[in-house]
Amino acid sequence: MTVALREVAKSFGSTQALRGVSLEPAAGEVLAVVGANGAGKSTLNKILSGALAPDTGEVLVDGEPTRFHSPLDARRAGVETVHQHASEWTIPGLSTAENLTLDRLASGEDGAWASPRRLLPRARAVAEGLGLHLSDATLLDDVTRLGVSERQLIAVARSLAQQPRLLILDEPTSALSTAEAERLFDVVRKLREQGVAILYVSHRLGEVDALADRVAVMRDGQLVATFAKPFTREDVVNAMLGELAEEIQRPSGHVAGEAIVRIEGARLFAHSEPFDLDLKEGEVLGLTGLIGAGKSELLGALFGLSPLPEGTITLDGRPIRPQHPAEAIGHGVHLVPEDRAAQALIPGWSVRGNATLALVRRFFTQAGNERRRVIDLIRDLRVRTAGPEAPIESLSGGNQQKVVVGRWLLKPARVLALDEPFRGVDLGARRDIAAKVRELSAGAAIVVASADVDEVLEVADRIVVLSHGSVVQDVLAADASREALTLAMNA
Amino acid sequence: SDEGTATPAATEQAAQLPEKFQAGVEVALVRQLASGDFFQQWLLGAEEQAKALNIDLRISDARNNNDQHATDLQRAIDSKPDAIIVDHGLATTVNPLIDDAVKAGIPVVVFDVENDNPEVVEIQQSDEEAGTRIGEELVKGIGGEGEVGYVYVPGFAPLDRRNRGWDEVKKANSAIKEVAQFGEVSDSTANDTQEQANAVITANPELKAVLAPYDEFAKGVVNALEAANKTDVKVYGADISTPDIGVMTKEGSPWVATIATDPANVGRVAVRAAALKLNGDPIDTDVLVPPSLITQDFLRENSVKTLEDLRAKLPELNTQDTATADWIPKS
Amino acid sequence: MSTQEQPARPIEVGAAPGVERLILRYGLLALFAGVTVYFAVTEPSFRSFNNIVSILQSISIVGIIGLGVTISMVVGGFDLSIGANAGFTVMLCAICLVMFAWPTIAVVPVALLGGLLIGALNGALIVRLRVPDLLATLGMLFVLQGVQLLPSEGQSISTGLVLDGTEYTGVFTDAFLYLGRGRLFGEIPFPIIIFAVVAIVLWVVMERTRWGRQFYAVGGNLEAARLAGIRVDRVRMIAYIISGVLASLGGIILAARIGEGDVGAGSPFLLDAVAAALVGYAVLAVNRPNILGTTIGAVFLGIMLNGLTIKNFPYYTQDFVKGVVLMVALLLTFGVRKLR
Amino acid sequence: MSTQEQPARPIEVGAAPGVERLILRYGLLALFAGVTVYFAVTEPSFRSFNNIVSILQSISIVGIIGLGVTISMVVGGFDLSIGANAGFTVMLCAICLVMFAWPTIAVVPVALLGGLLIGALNGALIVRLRVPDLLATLGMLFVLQGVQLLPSEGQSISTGLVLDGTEYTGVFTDAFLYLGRGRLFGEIPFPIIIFAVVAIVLWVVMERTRWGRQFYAVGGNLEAARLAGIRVDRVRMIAYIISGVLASLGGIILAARIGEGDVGAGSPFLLDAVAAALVGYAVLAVNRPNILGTTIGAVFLGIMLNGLTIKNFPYYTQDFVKGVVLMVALLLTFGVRKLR
Ligand SMILES: Nc1ncnc2c1ncn2[C@@H]1O[C@H](COP(=O)(O)OP(=O)(O)OP(=O)(O)O)[C@@H](O)[C@H]1O
Ligand SMILES: Nc1ncnc2c1ncn2[C@@H]1O[C@H](COP(=O)(O)OP(=O)(O)OP(=O)(O)O)[C@@H](O)[C@H]1O
Ligand SMILES: [Mg+2]
Ligand SMILES: [Mg+2]
Repeated sequence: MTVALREVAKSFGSTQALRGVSLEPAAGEVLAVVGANGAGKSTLNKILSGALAPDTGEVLVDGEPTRFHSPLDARRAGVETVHQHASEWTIPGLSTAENLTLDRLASGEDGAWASPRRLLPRARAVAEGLGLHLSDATLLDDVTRLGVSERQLIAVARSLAQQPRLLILDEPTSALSTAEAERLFDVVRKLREQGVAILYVSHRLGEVDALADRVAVMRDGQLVATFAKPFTREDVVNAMLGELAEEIQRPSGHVAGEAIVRIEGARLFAHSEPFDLDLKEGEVLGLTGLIGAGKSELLGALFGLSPLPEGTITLDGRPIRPQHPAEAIGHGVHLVPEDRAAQALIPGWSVRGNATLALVRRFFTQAGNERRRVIDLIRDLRVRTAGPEAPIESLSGGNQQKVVVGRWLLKPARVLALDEPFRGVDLGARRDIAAKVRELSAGAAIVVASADVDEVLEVADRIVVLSHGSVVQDVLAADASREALTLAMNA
Repeated sequence: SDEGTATPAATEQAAQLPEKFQAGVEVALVRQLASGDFFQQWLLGAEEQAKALNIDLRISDARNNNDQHATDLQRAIDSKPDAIIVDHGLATTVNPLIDDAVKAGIPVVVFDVENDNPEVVEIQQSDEEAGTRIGEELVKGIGGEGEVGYVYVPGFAPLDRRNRGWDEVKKANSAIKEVAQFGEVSDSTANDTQEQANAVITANPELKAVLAPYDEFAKGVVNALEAANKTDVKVYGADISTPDIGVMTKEGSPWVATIATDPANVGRVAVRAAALKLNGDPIDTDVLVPPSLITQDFLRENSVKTLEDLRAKLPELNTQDTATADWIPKS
Repeated sequence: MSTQEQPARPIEVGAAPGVERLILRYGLLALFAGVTVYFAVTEPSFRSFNNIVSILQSISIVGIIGLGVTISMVVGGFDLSIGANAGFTVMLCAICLVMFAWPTIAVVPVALLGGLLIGALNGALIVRLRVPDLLATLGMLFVLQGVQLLPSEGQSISTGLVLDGTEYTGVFTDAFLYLGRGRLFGEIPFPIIIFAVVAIVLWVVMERTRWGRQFYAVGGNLEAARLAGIRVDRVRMIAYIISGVLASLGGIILAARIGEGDVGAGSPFLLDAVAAALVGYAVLAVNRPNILGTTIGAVFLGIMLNGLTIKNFPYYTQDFVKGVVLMVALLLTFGVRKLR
Repeated sequence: MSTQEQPARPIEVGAAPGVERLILRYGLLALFAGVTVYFAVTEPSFRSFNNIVSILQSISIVGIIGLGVTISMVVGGFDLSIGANAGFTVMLCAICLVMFAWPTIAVVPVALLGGLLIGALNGALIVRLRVPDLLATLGMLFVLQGVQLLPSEGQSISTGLVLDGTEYTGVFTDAFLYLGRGRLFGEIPFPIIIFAVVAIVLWVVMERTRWGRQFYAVGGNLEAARLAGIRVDRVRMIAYIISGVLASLGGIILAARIGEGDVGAGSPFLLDAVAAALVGYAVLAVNRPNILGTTIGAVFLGIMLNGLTIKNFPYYTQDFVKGVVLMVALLLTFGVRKLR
């Protein structure tokens, strides 16, 4: 019982996303698929899961060429998928319980009746599979009430509950914090023991190290190498990028300038401990903490999204209290939001339109000037796209993220806050973005929020750990260790 | 209101009303449609006459929804009024219910509904006659020959009847060539008809006259002619209202004649007929309200500005002798 | 619908405590009930059995068509062709009965099949060719509005119709007329029964079965629904078919009510049906198309019309009163939520 | 609109090569052009200067109102009250002119202000109270439809109107009538000028300025627009205000065209204006509301009506032909895309 791909090719218009890929995830193994943004990983997943049909080549189920006409066919063959994009995880307008039982509602395996009362126990069972405990009120409420990470967990739980033969996880930890990711890994390992084949896509090589039995490396729509255990990170990165990406140059002897932003006596939540925090010129501040620790809340307060219940914020000595992002932007405070689909991208628009949305200053728009700047951006961040006029949907997830980040790189800022900017971004691009951000830090305060300790360690000069809405640690990156930070996060 | 305040005479006469009326009677007025000038004038007339007769008029309006019309009629029957007036309606929709009403002993008067029940008083403007007369006026007006346009939309009973009249005129006058037929009935009939008239005028430079036997049609055509600066096309219409008079008497207006009954008068006739019927007085089952021909010249000569003036200058509009009795206050 | 849009946020019932929660959930209903009680208390004839029946009767066609458009809204679409579809069905019935003199038993299935085909065509345009829903159903609206006029050259169709010298003598049979005019147990008009059955069946399907959930899932997020294994194209197709069939069912009853092929009889039902469905959004603070809401919406609009007529409000004040009541209802429901 | 929905996918023009690309982008336009050429060749009077002017004249009101609703669609909303707003404005003008005998110079600003207030009220309901757009504007539709009837008790308003014994003698002044009937340079009807100016200004604003970008961004993703620093509430408010003002501008011209306060004159413009806006979606394969598209849509619908009348098509075939042409256009545009 295997599902495999043979010589599969797929192109979108002039873009060749896959050029003849063969892949066979074996039962009882975790096969990691890595590759730069736009390498074709998600396309491969979508073909395996019946969401896309290959142009040429075939999908083999137990060696038999099979055509998946729809995701339903794939699921009948035992393939379960957690897709990459947040918009593909849950359905707004349906309750959390309905979202948890969506597959069963589609397949009818639980019978035709689906009253809320009937769904509750089933939904609870599905959630338990991933160790999620949800109250009845939450289960009955609209799923949009949940945060993006909780929605990712819902999608994962739903797939697990189907007892798949092949489980495809496309960046399943992109919205998760380290602790939740660990929990997922435990489940994945258990499934492996039960003989499930697992295809695991991630840009976090740490996860790959920890989980994978085999690593398939993709580049430009081709499988360029496969490594079985034991493999080294260098091999993988090398195969992935074609060269070893430069390490980020953190200026030795870190010297932070004046404080640009002073946050004093701030409470993030009504009952959290008050704290003080400075954001300094020339410094990249890493903000980490578990999900719900208040990272987004803090950035939101700076950006006028969620005023602090208590406390003051001063910018260059002047107190500010922005009530709307427009005000914050007026002060030179910019934010890259965490949920790109819901909060950043405008569907149907071109790369150019999306990238320059916040840039437009003149009354009359200037397509030519915009195009030039966007072309520069595409080059600098190595965005894989057909061009500035390509629809944003035609970009791979990581490349979309680059455009979102790029939107704020085009505009000079006094404070630049980036909330989970590396979500789905490959190693090389992460470093490109980090380098670019560091460049900007010359005249601005930069905050990078991430639930991933490694990311923070990699890009930040100073690291602040949040827990339960308050600062529990504030150290220079040079003095920080992964273990100490993780410990502080869970305090 | 437009047809003048209730005459003092009317109130004095109330004392001489039959007993039934002195105690007050209830008449249900079940209307297919209430919006629009014609219907509003009609109602004002009816209300005024009802007041003079001490009738409590219970009005429903189906908003041109014939299902609603049937439901309204059913409800009217259920509420057992002293009489029912059905104003417009599709024969097949309302007739079975009218039969029920008759069976239930309720006197019924219909206006502009084709009905064969001998117990039912049927009031009609003599539309066919109107069609013939205005048609003949047109023939006369253009010297018996030439190209004419015709505005007509089938499916509306009065228009269909007027069409029959015009058909006869056409048959009798072979030198009249109808080169275009158009029209549109909507909530904005005049405006929509105007758009079409524009096209027709452009397409037919030889046009001598347009027959538009409905005032909204006529207004649309007049506006189109005006917009196109065409002064040599005459318009013959039907119906009359204060705005219509304004349009007809305007300097250079192509609308030279119209054939009309006074809607308020028809409303009064309907209420009188109901009163007669419920009082047990004799009344013909078919009451025809004859139309009057109103020409532009007449309006101008008498400097008629409003419907009010017209009623004063052309008393025949108020057919006081139609469906009446001594005890009925004139209004 | 096809304009790009954030999903509407549901009214946040969960969070509001006590009284406010009640106002949110039942405020609109209470207002409706209040208006109804006012009519009932002040007008004895309003609360008579006959009148209640007559209210239900008067809204059954709007209700049935409104339920159809609700289904199309549930899957995130919109069917503009419902009124024209009903009007077309009226003419189709009249043609079959009068021009072909078919028996009722043949006419009804043909008419329903007509509605089904119209719905399927809408669905095919929208699902297969990806024509935006409003655009596709608008095109259908024009076509239907036009096509219904062709056979009789724009004339209404009733027994005795003369076309090109031929006189047609078929009649609206009693059996057919029963569909609109008959009464079950001598009391309850048949259209009410049909409306009730349709409403109950649809409510059960939409609220209590997995198919209903699938419809809502498709409306909530098409792509996520597809990836979860829901046959989204089929669901959308079926939604438009249901909409088409219900519109034609409404048209059949309408034909039986008016007893002839009345040109343009269906048009007013578009706005009325949509109004019922939209009022239904706010009922019970659901903020999405739903069967119970549409039903209540239709009944409420019927009560308003009836009550105002019984109170002998001049026709020109009725729209105003109706609008004001609706506005007050909206201010009440949404205003309370906002203040919180 | 408020039903939850996937954003419409843009027709992917970029990807299609050569001929197909041309068909996609210009197919619909070509079809429209073909129909127009057919009329022009077969009917000399169709192509006369006067007739062309008359076509433009006939669509200017629909066009102006349609542009308004387009703006509301651009921000992801929908304004159902446009027709009623125009009708209300007709009555408002008539009241001011006839009952108050105000001069034109006072009436026009008052009427526009009326439209502005209506739009602002719509906007406030939708933006502040978060009433779903269709629902809010439906309520407004009812209220306006009602309120316009109150002052004259349902009568049309023209010189000589008698109300409660008072006769009103104000007139539709020549200056006012000029707005609907006047001709610039003795040739070009004034409404065409207004329409053209409105269309050009809106096109420039929507397609070439920051504001337009912001409007489309709000319609594309409200939250993303907000986080990009766009004052989304303000933008949506302005969109409804524009829609209201344009509807009342259409109403003013309509009043001047018909020359009296004609009850219900505005209603048909809802469907017509929406139709123009929707046809505009498909034009140039943009698949979103756009100014040029709506303008072309309005002109096309006007050409169809005019051409068919000139060709003396019986009225009952006109809707049908219009529908079929629209359908063919849709099949052509979307069918080609699908085949690819
Ligand atoms: N719907 C589409 N239309 C056009 N091009 C597409 C589409 N989907 C993907 N592509 C292109 O196909 C290529 C592969 O995309 P894919 O999403 O598979 O990359 P990926 O490896 O998953 O990248 P990431 O790590 O960023 O998620 C990219 O160049 C992308 O732009
Ligand atoms: N102690 C608390 N009191 C009240 N609300 C809380 C508390 N902790 C968390 N929350 C809620 O949890 C939500 C998540 O917070 P926030 O988004 O700031 O977390 P985060 O650290 O950014 O996590 P993520 O990784 O999901 O972005 C907040 O919207 C807040 O309402
Ligand atoms: Mg991907
Ligand atoms: Mg966060």
